[in-house]
Amino acid sequence: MNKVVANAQAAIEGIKDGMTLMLGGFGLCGIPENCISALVEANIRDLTCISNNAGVDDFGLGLLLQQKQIKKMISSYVGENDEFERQMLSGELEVDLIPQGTLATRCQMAGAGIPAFFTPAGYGTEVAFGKEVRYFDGKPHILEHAFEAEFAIVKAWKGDRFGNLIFKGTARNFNPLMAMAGKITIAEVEELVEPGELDANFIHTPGVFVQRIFQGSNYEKRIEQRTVRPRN
Amino acid sequence: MNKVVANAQAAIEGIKDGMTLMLGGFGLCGIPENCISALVEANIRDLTCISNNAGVDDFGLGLLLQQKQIKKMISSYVGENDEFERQMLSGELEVDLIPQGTLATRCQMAGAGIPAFFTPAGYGTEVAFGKEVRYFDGKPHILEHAFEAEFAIVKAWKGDRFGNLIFKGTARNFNPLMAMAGKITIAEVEELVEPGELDANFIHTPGVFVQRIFQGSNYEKRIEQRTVRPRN
Amino acid sequence: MLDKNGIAKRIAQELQDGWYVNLGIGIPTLVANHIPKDINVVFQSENGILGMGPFPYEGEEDPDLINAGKQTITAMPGSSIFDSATSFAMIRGRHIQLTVLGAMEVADNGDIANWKIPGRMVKGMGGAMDLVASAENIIVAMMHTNKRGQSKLLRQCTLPLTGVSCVKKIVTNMAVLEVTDKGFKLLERAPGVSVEDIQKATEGRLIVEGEIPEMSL
Amino acid sequence: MLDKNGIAKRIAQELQDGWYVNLGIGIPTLVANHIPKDINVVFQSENGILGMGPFPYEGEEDPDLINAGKQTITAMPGSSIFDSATSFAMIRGRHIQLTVLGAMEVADNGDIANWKIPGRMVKGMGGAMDLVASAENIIVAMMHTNKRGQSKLLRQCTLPLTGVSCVKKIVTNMAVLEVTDKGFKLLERAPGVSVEDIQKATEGRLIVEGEIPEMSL
Repeated sequence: MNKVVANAQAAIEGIKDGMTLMLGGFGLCGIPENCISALVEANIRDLTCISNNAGVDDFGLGLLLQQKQIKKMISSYVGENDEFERQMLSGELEVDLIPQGTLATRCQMAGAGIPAFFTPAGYGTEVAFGKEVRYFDGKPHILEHAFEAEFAIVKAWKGDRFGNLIFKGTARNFNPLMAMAGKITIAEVEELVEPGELDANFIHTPGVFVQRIFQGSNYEKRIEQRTVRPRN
Repeated sequence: MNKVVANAQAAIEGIKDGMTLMLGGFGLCGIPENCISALVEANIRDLTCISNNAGVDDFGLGLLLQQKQIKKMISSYVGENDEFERQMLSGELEVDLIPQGTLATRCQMAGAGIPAFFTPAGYGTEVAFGKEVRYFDGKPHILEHAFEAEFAIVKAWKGDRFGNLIFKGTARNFNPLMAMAGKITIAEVEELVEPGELDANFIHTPGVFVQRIFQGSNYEKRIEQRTVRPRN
Repeated sequence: MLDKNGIAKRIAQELQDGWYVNLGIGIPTLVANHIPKDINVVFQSENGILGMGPFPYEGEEDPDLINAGKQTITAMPGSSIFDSATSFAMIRGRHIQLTVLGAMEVADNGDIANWKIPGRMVKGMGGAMDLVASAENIIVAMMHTNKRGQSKLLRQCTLPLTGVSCVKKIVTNMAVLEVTDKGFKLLERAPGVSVEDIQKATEGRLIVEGEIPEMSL
Repeated sequence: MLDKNGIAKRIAQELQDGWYVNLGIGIPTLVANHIPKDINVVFQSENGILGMGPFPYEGEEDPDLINAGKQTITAMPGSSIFDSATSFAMIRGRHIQLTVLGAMEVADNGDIANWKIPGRMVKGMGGAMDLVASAENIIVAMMHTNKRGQSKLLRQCTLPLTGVSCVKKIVTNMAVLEVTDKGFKLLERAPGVSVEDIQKATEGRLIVEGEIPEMSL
């Protein structure tokens, strides 16, 4: 039971042109920086990326966009990215925008073997076009389906050889959900520890969901909106 | 923001004859012992109880069954309880048996505002009678609905005044799911601490889901099947 | 006429002790600066934190602790961190007592549009559609008119909707209004703003009944 | 003829290094005692633990650490604890490589019945319906015949079903069988058991092709 691979290059083995990937993170917080770099380097193309955001022009998924490696983005919010907007408005990039809670639950249900569920989010909007509507307790809901993704790539704070993960602060976000949802899940961690070092009672992602793990390096952890208050 | 009540008697205020309750626990592990005693004492009747098991003859929900306070049980497994079997076979007790994963997910979805979902569990069995069947990826699934419960009663290891909870070991089980699902959620804890004492990064149940909390007393924590191995 | 902080201050008066509150990006974020001293509210940010505190002191920013606007934040004692599915369980499951968000347009039946201008701006809805579809108590914080002076309170939204018949109350730089079956009911005027000013700036049906008091801030 | 431990021992041979395995109550539980030394498997118990270890030493029982059979257990290094929804996410989401469970009846199309005898015994299905509906690899561990000597391998189940067309393999005290389109295919005989013995004890369609080897234990 040793899921450790050497590095990001080894971790992304098997990711091919045209595949669907889930990538954890919210904004630039908790994104798998090492694997994104490896995907850029390997120049894998025509990717469908399920990720809450699309990074910024020169960081996160923005790096894949720059190289035009992404065919389709499935996200909830894609502001703050000029290159993205350009590719989308010009039609080069296919974009599926979906409500953030629906995005999260579609990941969660993918990992949980629940193929479809009803949610109130998006009823009466263009998100509901072509979707089944059903009333529960007098309120309209739409039918949404679990995602399918060949690979999920997540970033954790600490992880062990068995794939158990813990996240730090709001860098958790979509990461544990996507970890459950990938057919193959790759976790890059800031610190790789031995089994038993993480308290079994406080594991965020049980190892069963993770197939490959490695200790990443040179995390930049860029801050998108640095906001502070004066010292008195 | 102080959700602390004095004791179990105060915590169950407002629970009335005929109501639907969720009660955490798996077997006798992680059951809200103090609140069950208070319900027995208050002699509240005609209850519908959603709980994975029904206790044993003289402990857990068995205590409510002895006094015939339960009208209907919604559970996945009810063995190991003679009085239960007697009441069920004689028709005094209504019983709805449902697959354990469906039970868990119906609780989880109740708390999450998802009114219905498709699951493969129970297709082709009597569990599926009268339920909508739909195929996903060539496999049959049945439509299941989120529960509704006026009160959820859970047992945690530690909790703070804001209602944040952590559980210990497999006493977690259904507790965090039911905590999310109750219109009013009561948490009894072994140790009540001040906000800030529990690490925000390792809270199992965020306080928003809990309306009342108290430090329980005299926990018996009875073991159902004491199994040991020889010392060498 | 109120400025953005004035709008936030007026909305802060709606808060009740013990409430869990989700504040959207923009004017809603400012509400946190005006909480009355005698009440406690807990702020939820949909990226996964309950008990959001003020911005950090310079040098104490943590890249792993941000809000939904991607701003660096702090966490209050008693806060909790969770994943995005749990976060939206709180929202869809109606565990949050108040949602405050901005809008481009609101219709007099409570419809709201705030995520897209076809062909020009498509940032996405983020968590707004989940919030408006589920929240029982939604206040919109916005300017009464857009940059071209056109009313943002309409008979019908012209932009793609975020949610239908969901907005309950609107606080603008000019007025406080409630959404009723018959349209926007005028509740309060901003200081120095007349009922006529509001009527002129409101395209949707406006209900004016009796004396309309001025806001007390 | 095998005893219960023999059945467990034979099933243990099916395990592969790195597998996550869910063992049901009864004979399946015994499988954990026979894991080949050179492989590592992780046991999941559906009440919420991955990495279940052996029973505790006397005096070290923890009431807060049990398995789905309500037995006191221990946790291995690298184990994890989770709630019941996450546990069944593992199961329904096909993250578990093998499920071993007991049965009252199995039909030759893979149907299984193991939770109810109408009017006589209704303990409930527990997690069995979720397990059989989702698992890609299900082995049934049971005696070939019931206490009255009647076959438990049937043309059709007579008891209420737990799942349809889901069982892949059956290990009994007499044989190892695979469920195929055409019925039970006999793979191995237990020591001292003849093909004729098995044919007599099997009510469902039995396929015997070529020489049937004896199990090597």
